[in-house]
Amino acid sequence: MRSDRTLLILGIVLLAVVGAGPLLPQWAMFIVTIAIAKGLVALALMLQLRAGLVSFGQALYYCIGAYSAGSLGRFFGISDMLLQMLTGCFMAALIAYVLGFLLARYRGIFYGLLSLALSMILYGLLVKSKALGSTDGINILPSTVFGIRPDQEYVRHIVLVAGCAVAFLATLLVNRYLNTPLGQLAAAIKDNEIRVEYMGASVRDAIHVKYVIAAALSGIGGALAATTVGHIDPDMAYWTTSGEFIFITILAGTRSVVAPFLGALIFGIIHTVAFDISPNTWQMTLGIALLLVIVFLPDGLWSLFARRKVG
Amino acid sequence: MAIVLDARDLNKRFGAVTAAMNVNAAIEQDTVVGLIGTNGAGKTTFINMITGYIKPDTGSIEFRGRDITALSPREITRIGICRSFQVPQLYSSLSVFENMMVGLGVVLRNAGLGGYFSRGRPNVPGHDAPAETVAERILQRFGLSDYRNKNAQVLPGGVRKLLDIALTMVAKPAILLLDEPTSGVSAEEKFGMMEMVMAAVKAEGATVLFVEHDMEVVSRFAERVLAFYDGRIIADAAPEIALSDPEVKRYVVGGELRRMDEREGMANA
Amino acid sequence: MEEILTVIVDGIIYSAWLFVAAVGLTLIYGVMKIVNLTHGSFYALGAYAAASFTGAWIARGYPPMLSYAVLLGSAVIITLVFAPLIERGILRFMYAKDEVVIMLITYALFLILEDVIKLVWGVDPYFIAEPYGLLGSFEVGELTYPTYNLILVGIAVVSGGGLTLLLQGTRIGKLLRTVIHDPEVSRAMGINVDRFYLITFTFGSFLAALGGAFTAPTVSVVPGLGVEIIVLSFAVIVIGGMGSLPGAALGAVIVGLVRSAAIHYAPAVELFVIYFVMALVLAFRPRGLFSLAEPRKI
Amino acid sequence: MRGLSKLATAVVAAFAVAPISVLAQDPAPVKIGVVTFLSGPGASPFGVPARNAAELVIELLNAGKAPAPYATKGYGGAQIQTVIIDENTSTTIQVTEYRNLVQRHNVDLVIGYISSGNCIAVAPVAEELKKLTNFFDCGTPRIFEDASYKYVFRTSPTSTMDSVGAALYVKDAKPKLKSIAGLNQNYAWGTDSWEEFETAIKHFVPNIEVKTSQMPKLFAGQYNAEISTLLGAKADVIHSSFWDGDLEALILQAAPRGLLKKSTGVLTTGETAMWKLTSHIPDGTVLGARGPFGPYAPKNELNSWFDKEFRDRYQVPPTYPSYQMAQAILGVKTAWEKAQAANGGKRPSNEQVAAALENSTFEGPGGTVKMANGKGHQAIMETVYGMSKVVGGKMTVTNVKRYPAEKVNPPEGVKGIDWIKGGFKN
Repeated sequence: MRSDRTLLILGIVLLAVVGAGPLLPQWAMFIVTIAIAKGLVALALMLQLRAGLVSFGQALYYCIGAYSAGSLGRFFGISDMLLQMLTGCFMAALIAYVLGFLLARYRGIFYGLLSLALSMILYGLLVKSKALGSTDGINILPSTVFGIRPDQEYVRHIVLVAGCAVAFLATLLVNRYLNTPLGQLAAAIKDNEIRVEYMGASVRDAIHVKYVIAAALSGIGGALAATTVGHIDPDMAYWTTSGEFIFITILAGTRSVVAPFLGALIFGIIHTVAFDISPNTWQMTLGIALLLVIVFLPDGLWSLFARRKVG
Repeated sequence: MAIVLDARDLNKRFGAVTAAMNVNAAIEQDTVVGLIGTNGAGKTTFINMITGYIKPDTGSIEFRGRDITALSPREITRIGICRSFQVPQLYSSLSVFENMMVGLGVVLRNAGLGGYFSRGRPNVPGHDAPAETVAERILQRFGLSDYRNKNAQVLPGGVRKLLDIALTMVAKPAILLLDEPTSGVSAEEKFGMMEMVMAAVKAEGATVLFVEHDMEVVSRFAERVLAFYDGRIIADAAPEIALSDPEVKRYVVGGELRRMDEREGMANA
Repeated sequence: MEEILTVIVDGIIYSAWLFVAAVGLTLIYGVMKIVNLTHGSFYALGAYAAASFTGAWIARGYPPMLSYAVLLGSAVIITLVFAPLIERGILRFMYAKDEVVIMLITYALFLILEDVIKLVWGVDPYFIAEPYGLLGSFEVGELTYPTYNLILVGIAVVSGGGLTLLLQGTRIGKLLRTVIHDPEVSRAMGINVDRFYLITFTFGSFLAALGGAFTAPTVSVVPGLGVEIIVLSFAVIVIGGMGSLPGAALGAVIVGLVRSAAIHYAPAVELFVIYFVMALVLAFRPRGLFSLAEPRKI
Repeated sequence: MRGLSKLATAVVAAFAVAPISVLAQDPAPVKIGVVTFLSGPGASPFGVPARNAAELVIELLNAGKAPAPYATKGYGGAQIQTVIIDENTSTTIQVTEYRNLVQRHNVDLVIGYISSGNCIAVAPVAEELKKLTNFFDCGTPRIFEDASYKYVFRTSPTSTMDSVGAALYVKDAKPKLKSIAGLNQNYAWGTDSWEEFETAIKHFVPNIEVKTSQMPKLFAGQYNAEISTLLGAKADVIHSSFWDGDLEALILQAAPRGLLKKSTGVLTTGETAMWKLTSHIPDGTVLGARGPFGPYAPKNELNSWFDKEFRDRYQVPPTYPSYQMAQAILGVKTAWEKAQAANGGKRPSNEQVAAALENSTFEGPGGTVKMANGKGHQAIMETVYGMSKVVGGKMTVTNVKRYPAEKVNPPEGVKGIDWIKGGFKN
């Protein structure tokens, strides 16, 4: 029944965003869309976090998603954002499937650091690739939906709605997965791998699956961010980007699949606010905000919205 | 009776230590076998070899005529050999009920019933009832219903042991290996606990091997005793015979008595 | 031949610098299991403090030869100002939390310190090149190197050797190792674990500050100095095996030599060679080169 | 909970910003969004000098204290206000903040961006939001070579000019040039600069030998190994487009090893470091200022005014980022007032200002700026190089050579690198 409530919340959020969209100023729509993109990556981190795994390199798949979308436009002239997100999702999942065989053997800090190394290697490769604009990155074609280029007035809203719809769908699927026996192994794996094996389940396979799903989500996020921002660059794979995602995930809490999106939105707002109230010391503002959340809301912002779990 | 588990000439060395030497044991269907011996005599090693946690250097293990020596713990569990642990292995962040449900989920999944697209509440194979019902039933048999929603990490020692054993039942094991089911349980509770466990196990119908230090418990519940010493089996017979065997007396029971005195001593101290 | 020699010398110099920069990180992780991102902040703080104090020292016309002592002193002072404050003031309340959460806390502190530095020192660069040139230079083949580089090598050897002796040889070391092995039991044994944590954190941070202080004369001390060092140090100690001193040393040497070889023979790949080595090592030694074997679970 | 309440107050503060800043003034003030590095490694060499210049020039303009032709107060009599944003973040956040500037702070125009990546990313957004945007520093030629814009301008020359100018100067100053080597940061600016310089010098000195091209990681800070390789290479000339802390670290680490004595250094952005590191730069090092700025600025009233005011306020001489910022503000002022005049004295629209700025020519502290390239959106200027010479402990530049704009900038519609490869055909 917990899942039903999640769906309900999700549905309301979706309707709210789609409905309120036109009322929002464009800059706000933009922030929300970016929040959804980053929220998808945070959701990916949450999946791994539930199994006790923290990736310091999730930006790898965020970046792969973004560059898949970008290449689609640059080399094939395809600017349909849904197609871009699909490609981003697929490419990320594909690469994650391969790397997963390696990563699934790792736990704790080493899982995090190996993924960090991998994302930094991608960063290096992109910096060296002139065709993709090196560090300056490349602009990607203005988004279209089903081949139609929305009018300037509405494009933000269209992108927002499309992004929402995809994110909504993805989250539903993830939520369903979390309620399958495999999904529910997460906590078990975190608690006691030996017992999991002695119950006849393969920890490695379970983690591999999680890893691929996480990558797919991040890929979608990256593609969405790319088509929203209209520009991609290697920094999307840099370790600080991964750090930002972990920031968001912890900020949000891992209780609900909705939390990451909330976290991403609030992160975006904090960032903008920090820029406004202290352009010269926004990092400090950001740091303090993070400290306050960790100290006063140990279960993340979500705990403001959900009752404490029993037991 | 039919042999379900056949261990032949198992040998295992850890460096200088001999953990198993020419261990031979054929276990018949539906018997209850007690494994005795002082610490380091090779009981747990024997169990670890059967469940694939340790591979023997030489020798083979057959389950219903199938060689399982090379299989992983996971595969061995899947074919119906389950074990409990000296130190309970629980999902400490989950409630007792959730612990059961995770296990049942795995069973469903291995049976191809818990996949991403499977709908509804299918019956758990071997239990012919939906997971929730099975969980409740097993918890009830082990007297754990009252703890249903408690987090595993806050459970008292005895209850942890019970849950650890209850978790092995979800897969409907053909062979159940209990590694010191009553360790850490006070002398008074021991019998009650074993009664309950054995009743539950019998209800589910399984061959049982259990490691036990308390000879009274052994003679009360075991139909057959394997006495280990220094990696070898020095006696393999019915309890009354095995326990009166002079070698066993010298190397095992005596040791046990001493050990128990010590334990009492510690308890009083 | 000539060139190989150069590669080695360059490699050693860079390794020494890396080791000094990274060893504190591995110490803190080894003892406290904290992935400490403020390490970068302390590196930067050390550099800034050194720049200010040594700058003043030189400007006042005091004996320049003593400026090395001033570099050292500034590292000590700045660490004593910030490290205990952070450990006692914030971190110690967090030890109960997840490794990741603690790491995030240090990330937050890192962000804050970045701006603290900016507020204290502004954004203009500081230069204190005097100590760099002061000792003249030595020749390798036909190449000249500032003798100053040998100081870094010296510091690396001393700090590495010193720590090893401390851990292996002394009573404190023994106690510390028990703390590493099991903080709870150590507490029960009446060891003052909190004090050990405070000392470890302070000393580890001091090593970072020391690295910064002795790098200051060779660079321009500017904002953002501490960012790059973090992930670099991580690469080093991960390759070696987190929490292992010899590991950190080996990691530094490997990275140093590989990098300098890359620069001499394949300049273009220098950018990601370090992470490549890191990934490679982890792929074959999942816990780093000097990893401790995992304990048997049942 | 406290975390939340803090958040709440902060949010309120943020969204209060817009109303507050619209003060009742007559005529309504012109609001300029200024984006530059306030933190990180880009702050000290570029960001902060540029911000200082912006604050100084805007204050003087508002007070009407600038010399002709900029004597009128503010922009066409309207006071200038600024919203300053830190550029030191990911591109995603930069685009977000740009949208905030335009749509929340409702700025009238945006002047800023040092990072080429940010320029490339922001340009199409500016176009989407129809907001006049002037890039004051970023060097990449790609912006107007890969696309054309209506609202986007750059009143500073591209990196092509720096590289070609450097090559020309080396050719003139080193008749017996045999070999070169490169030391550039491993990212777009560094690799592009090297490619342009290498191609150009190969054209001027056909059988020149390229000893090595070092590409250390951006902000690596430790260059012993690179310096060793370069010492070993024994090239006549070492080209480096290093900037910021990297440039300074390089100079500091090269000095005791005599690198720049053994080989002549060509530091295309050397001017930002020349005052700070006077004693470490050997005489005869070629220093660039990305145009006729700082020591290379022409002797005219505008320059002496700017130079004096800047020194008086900040006690340091203005470096090229300061010049470029001043130039960007004055360029827009010229266009703004031209458009206002054409608009019958009424406040001009962004479109009108853009139209006026297109293909315009104006005077900055660095001399004449022609918006000649990129369909009239990209500035070209003369460029200047010289050699360092320390006289009585003071840094000066000797045998300064000036190259007219047309000689160092590609003709309209031709890509810089193609122009160089094609042998500079106009």
